[in-house]
Amino acid sequence: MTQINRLSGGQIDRATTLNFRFDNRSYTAHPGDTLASALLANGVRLMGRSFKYHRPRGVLTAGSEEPNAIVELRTGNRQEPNTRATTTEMFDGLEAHSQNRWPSLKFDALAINDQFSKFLSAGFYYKTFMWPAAFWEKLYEPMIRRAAGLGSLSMQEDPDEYDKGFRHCDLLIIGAGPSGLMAALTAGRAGADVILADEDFTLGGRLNSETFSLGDETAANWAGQMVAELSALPNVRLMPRTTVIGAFDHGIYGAVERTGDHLATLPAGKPRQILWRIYSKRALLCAGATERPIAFENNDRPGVMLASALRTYANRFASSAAQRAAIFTNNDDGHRTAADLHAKGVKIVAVVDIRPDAPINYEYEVLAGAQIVDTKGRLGLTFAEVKLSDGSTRTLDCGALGVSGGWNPNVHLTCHQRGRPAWNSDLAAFVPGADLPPGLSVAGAASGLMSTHAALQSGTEEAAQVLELKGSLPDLPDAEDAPVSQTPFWYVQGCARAWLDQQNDVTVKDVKLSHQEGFRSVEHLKRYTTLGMATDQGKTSNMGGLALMAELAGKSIPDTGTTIFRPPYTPVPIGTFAGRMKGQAFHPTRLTPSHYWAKERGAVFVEVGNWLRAQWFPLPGETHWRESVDREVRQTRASVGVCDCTTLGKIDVQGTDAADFLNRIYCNGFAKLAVGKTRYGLMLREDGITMDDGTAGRLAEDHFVVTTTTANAVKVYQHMEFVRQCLFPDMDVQLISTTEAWAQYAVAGPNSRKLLRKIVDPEFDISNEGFPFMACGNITVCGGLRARLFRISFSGELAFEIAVPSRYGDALMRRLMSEGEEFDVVPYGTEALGVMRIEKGHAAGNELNGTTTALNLGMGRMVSKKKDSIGSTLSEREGLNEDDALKMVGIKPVNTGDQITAGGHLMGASGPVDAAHDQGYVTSAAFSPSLDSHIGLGFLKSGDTRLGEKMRLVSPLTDLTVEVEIVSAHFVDPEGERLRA
Amino acid sequence: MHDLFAITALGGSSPQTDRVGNVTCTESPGVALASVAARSGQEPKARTALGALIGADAPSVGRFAGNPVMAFWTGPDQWMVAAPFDTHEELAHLANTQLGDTASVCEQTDAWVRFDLDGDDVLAVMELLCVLDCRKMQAGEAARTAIHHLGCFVICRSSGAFSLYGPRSSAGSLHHAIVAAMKSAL
Amino acid sequence: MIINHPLLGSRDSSEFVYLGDASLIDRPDWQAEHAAEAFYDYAYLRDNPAGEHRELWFHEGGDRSWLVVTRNTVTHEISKVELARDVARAQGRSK
Amino acid sequence: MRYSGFKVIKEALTGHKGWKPVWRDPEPKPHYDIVIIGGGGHGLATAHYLAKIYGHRNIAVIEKGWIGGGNVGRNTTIVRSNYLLDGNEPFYEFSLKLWEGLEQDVNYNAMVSQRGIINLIHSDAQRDAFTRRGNAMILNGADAELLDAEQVRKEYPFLNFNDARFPIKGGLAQRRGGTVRHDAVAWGYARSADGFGADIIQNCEVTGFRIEDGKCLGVETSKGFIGAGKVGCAVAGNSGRLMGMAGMRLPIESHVLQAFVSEGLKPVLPGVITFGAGHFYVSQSDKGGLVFGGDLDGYNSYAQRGNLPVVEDVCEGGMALMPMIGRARLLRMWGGIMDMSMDGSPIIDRTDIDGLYFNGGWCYGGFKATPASGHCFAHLLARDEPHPTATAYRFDRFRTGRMIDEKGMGNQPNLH
Repeated sequence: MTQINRLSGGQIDRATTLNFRFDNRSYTAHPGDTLASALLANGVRLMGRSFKYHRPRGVLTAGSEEPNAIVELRTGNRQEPNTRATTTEMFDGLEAHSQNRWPSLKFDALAINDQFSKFLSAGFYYKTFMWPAAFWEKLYEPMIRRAAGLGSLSMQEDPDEYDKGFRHCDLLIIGAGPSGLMAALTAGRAGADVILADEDFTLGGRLNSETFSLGDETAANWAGQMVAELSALPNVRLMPRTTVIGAFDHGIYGAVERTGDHLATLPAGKPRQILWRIYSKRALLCAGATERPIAFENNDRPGVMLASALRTYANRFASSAAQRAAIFTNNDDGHRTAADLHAKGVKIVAVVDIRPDAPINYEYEVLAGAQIVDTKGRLGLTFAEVKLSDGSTRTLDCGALGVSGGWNPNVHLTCHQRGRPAWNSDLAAFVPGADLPPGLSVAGAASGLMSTHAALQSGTEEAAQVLELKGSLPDLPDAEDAPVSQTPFWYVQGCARAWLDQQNDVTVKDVKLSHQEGFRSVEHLKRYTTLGMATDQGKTSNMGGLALMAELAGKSIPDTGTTIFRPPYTPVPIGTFAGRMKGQAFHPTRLTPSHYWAKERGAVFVEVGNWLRAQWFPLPGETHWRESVDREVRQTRASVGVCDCTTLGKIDVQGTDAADFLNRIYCNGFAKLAVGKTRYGLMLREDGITMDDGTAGRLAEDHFVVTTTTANAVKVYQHMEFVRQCLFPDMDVQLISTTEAWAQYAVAGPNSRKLLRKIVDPEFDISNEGFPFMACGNITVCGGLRARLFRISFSGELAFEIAVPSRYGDALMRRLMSEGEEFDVVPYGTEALGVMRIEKGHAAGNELNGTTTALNLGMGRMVSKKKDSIGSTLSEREGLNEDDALKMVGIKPVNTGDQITAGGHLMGASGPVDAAHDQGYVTSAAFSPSLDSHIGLGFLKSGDTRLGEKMRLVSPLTDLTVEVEIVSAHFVDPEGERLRA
Repeated sequence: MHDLFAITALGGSSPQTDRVGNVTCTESPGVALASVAARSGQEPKARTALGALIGADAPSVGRFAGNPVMAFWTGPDQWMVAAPFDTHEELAHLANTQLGDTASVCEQTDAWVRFDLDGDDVLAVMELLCVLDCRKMQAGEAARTAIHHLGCFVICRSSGAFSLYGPRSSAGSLHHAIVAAMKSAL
Repeated sequence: MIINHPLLGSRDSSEFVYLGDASLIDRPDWQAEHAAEAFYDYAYLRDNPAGEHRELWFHEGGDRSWLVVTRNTVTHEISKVELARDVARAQGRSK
Repeated sequence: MRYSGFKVIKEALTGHKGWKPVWRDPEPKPHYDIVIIGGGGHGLATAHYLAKIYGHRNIAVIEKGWIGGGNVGRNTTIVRSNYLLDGNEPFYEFSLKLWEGLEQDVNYNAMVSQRGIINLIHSDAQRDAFTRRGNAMILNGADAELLDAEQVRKEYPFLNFNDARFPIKGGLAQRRGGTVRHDAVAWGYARSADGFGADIIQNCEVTGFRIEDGKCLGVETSKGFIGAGKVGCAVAGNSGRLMGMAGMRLPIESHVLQAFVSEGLKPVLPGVITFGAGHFYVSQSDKGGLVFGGDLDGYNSYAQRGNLPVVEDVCEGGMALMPMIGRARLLRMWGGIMDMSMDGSPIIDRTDIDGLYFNGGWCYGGFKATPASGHCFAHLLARDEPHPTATAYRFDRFRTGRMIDEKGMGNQPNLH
């Protein structure tokens, strides 16, 4: 197909022809085109369908404010719904499809909605679909859901990469039109660190769309020269294809750079887009203005466009919606479009100007004091009907109709911190208000200065002012300086189906109904009619709706107010906000020192927070994880096992007040702990609930090593720093985390000492007498490597924890395995670790769930009343010390073989099973190879006095009821003889 | 002498090097580290003793100093001392001896993995990694910040040369982030 | 947000962890006559002002200092940042 | 005026001339039996139930802006009753039952959509905790279902089952959970309350309480003094500000919670999904937008807007969970003020001031509670005793140590 509506000139590269497809038809275009400009050039006006009535939609604008020409771009797993054709940069091989239509764009079955539009008035769905009640979810809602929505996702994983980055500058300039370019030049020449960002792929803003001159140059050439000079300044960074999406606190701006969207395929490793956080000392908004339409009957047909967009397509993109065009305007700018189109050879059928004193033109007809009252054309504009000043009507034969209702400054970013814009009655538009985000200034059309000269001047002056520049400023080129005064004209009287929000199909009559029903606040109007809630967020529609509501309510526009401008300025792919943090990179992965060895051994790994830990080590022939875990437990209890417990938090506590400090941190006493000894410690939150538990070993009078649970390592460190810095600032105590510095392994089982004897250097006595239960100390291993040894036990066996610098952890594990062969040493994972601690009745994460107290855990007496410790006072509250308080117990099935379910609830042996009779719950459960039975730990009301009682364990969720016996939580070696052996 | 073999944080027997464009990322296991935190009331003495250890004034906020034993500031009256591993594996012991009871010293050698980033375009990589204004960082500056959710020290050795210290257990994740940023930016 | 650290200068708030009202520094005396009531008040009741708020932030991703930040909860404007340790000492806290 | 399909058709054929304002716009009377401060979901629901269940007619709801402009108009529309603790579960189940009959109760289609909600499980410990919770739900008469990974995959094949950092190991589903069109809840209750004669007074800001001899006599407002037999406060994030006028300090902090919506998309998500290993939950509105959110920004705020780190955090969660949404565009972000209580659970109680009642501390769970909150607050206001499902929501629970802490985070509101 040829480019029948391609005009002369423009900023496109005719030397290169690009091929693209729209709805499976092939077309050609040139570099510099957008998808919209190329479709227009190829004679395609119909590009989409509206949301509710499925009305045919063409292009309305030439920028990111586009509500209508939105398509599904690309195919397969790169399909990108709701993409604006107006900002989609053309590349060879581009493929796009129209959306929200079936079976085709031209014949859309749901266009039937348009015929029933009177039944589908604003908010009709709130008043019906209520009977019969069940039908809403079975029938009505599925119907509505299917019909709603615009484009579709591929349902496949997005294959592209996204990046995030951080940039800093003295001055961020948002928008590279005349004011932005001059501001950048002023600041750049003065040596400031400047970032100039613009959403377009060609910098220059409106200058690229205009035919007037700046000095001796055409506007576009002048812009090009400015860009060239700015590019040469090392302190100025130009960021084209970059939308500043939001103004966040303290001068931080979000910006999205589209680094790959204009490419057919991304080079390997390159991102599709980058989310920049720009840290600016000052920022200058030079975002320009957006033209606004006028509402009239059937003003939504493809071919009806903003006049400035028609001009942009003609001047910049050398394309037109049709060969015959009309203009409908209430201001002089509309005439500029007519003149430019005329100069490009487009036939101007008429300029319809509502003003009786419209300027006269001799090259084409100007209908002064006239209005467009209706249009025709099923899939695109064919005729426009004009009501002339004398009341007669006339039909204009045209395929394009440019509408100009004046301009709205793009104030969005000025309102991102809840500031409100101010009404300017000369412009009949909102301009930036007084309460801008701190550090933000505004120049050019965004500030309401509409002429080119004023924009250039304010760009220079604002930049100079915010940077406090002294001395001479860059000269300004001569530029048009036409005074701008807009007489507001929002809609043609007497119309009903005149569109305000073209995407969401909100018409003048919907706003009237909203008013009639009392939805008069702008927020109610928006929410009731959906005005401004479409993908363009009402950039071309809100103002019209607001003006109409003000008129209906008999209030002024500023008294009626605006809805709130929210980021992002234009929609941003969710993938861009996520950056690289997805898939395996979602969170960092922490590997234990024995990880590579465990992998070689075929370990199965499990995520524990960010750690990957070996869960069990299957042997050939083992088909079920239980086989592996049972073996690991049995072998450890029978001989010796080794487990990597590096993940436990380790905090080094030093200082002359270290012991006193721990006395405050732990509810039990630490002041009298001897050097070379370790003690179990229970840490409470200030509210008296258990925060964490662990051990503290005293390596010297003024030196402790504290361990925390894996899960709470970070939280406990923060808490300790809080206590140190904020509560007891004069304590001489220093803290540092050493979790990662040491590879720490539990060596457990009756033969653990024998195994360690082969590792620990001979000068260290590790006999029961020389190194008794709870001893700790610095030692050396394997011929002199510094190490730490703790005689502590989580498994209940004779056990040690040995630590060496992490880089030697891999080698130490291999050594333990080889030296342990004679004892049949077994590596064990977190499952066996868990089984053994349940057998021993040690509380862990499932029991320390943030609601349990020391009393619940059976450690109530540990809370010392003789000293001040965090949480001790509030732990005494009555509600935490009731007679029937939950106590930790062991749970065993009455019938061997029955399973215990963690999360099951405990009910009396008989009686009802319901919440009112709930007496406790099971926190942890496992199969105990040592007892050859399932066992569990749990909390039971007055549990400590109910040992031996038979109860029911119920789990209706998993359809289970088991008869259980309440027993002591210490299933294995309750007297603790083994660990002291 | 003990006979345990060390592996690098990335799990190799020798350090890993990656190059994209003109930027090189080198895993640098050859550094010993120890933290030094002045005891309450001993701050001036601790600074003097630290100065003696590194042969320079104890670095002030956000700075590093000293060679071959160097120190960088990590917090109020707190520093990290670094030295070549081959000659100073027992750095913590040395520091402890020299600082005596003026400061608390803790071995940190294997708490960290170090990556050295060198090359003309290194700033383009750094701006994808961390929020610090690395363009403004001068030789001799040190800062702690977050890189891909990991708390890291960033040391500016010279304008085109940075060292990153990240948590050793996450060396692989940090390395992945650095190399991805290199491929993206270069 | 940006927190102007008294030692380090401007730092991104994402390097910090937030705790809450700086009144958490004023931990009551455990042996005082109405200690239970005082601790209840300390732990649970808040002024929760719409306006200037003194609050505790921990520089987790930085120098590990606790800071007292004076910030407006309506505008988010930060007017003062102090080391919490200095504040605590100034309020008479010691060992 | 009764709404129905028939009425809609009749109006359509007669040019929609007959529709009346959904609520009147009255000036305040000098005195009401009961004044409710706060024209949000909870306040309007309170008025509806006070009128319909407890027979009160001389009541008013006063609102400083436009009704439904607070959290009921800016939440992520999810309703569910998947709570664990005794103090909570009966209340939220009561609420879910009221949702199920809402449209017929108020004759307004708020589009209650029981499309189901699933909380995903990523570890054994999480499964244990969800099992306990699911059992608590069933024991309290609610529905719950434990799914294994395969069942989750069957229902949600587009979740990341390939290279997830935290693999999905199952889920706890509540089929009766779902979504409700949030604005319509406010409008529906307003219309119903108005129909019973309650005055809904917009643009009327409370500037103080008139309290004499320990008794609250009414409120000072921007429209003058309004006398009241009883005053009920239901102002969510502004609780601290308002109760401060009565000289009260609360166990509440106000925090910002952001929420997000994508551009409209053809249906992709059947129900509500909550990620268990990141800060992300999502559903799809009837209009097609993905409505999603995550964690609090974490600092005290009344600004109703947040910052980028949390936006990124939430989207990272989204991409980790369902990488198919990468090319869907985030259209709008906003923030609400959450009245975060010290244990994450609400308060519906009398105050120490006679005649002054409080309803707040809803954290970010206020929307789903709207009907029960209104019902229970109405009960308290009408009968001066707590509703049976809300007996635990008392101020004194912090003093006595009877916290209702679902997440086990203690007295740090931003962690709940």
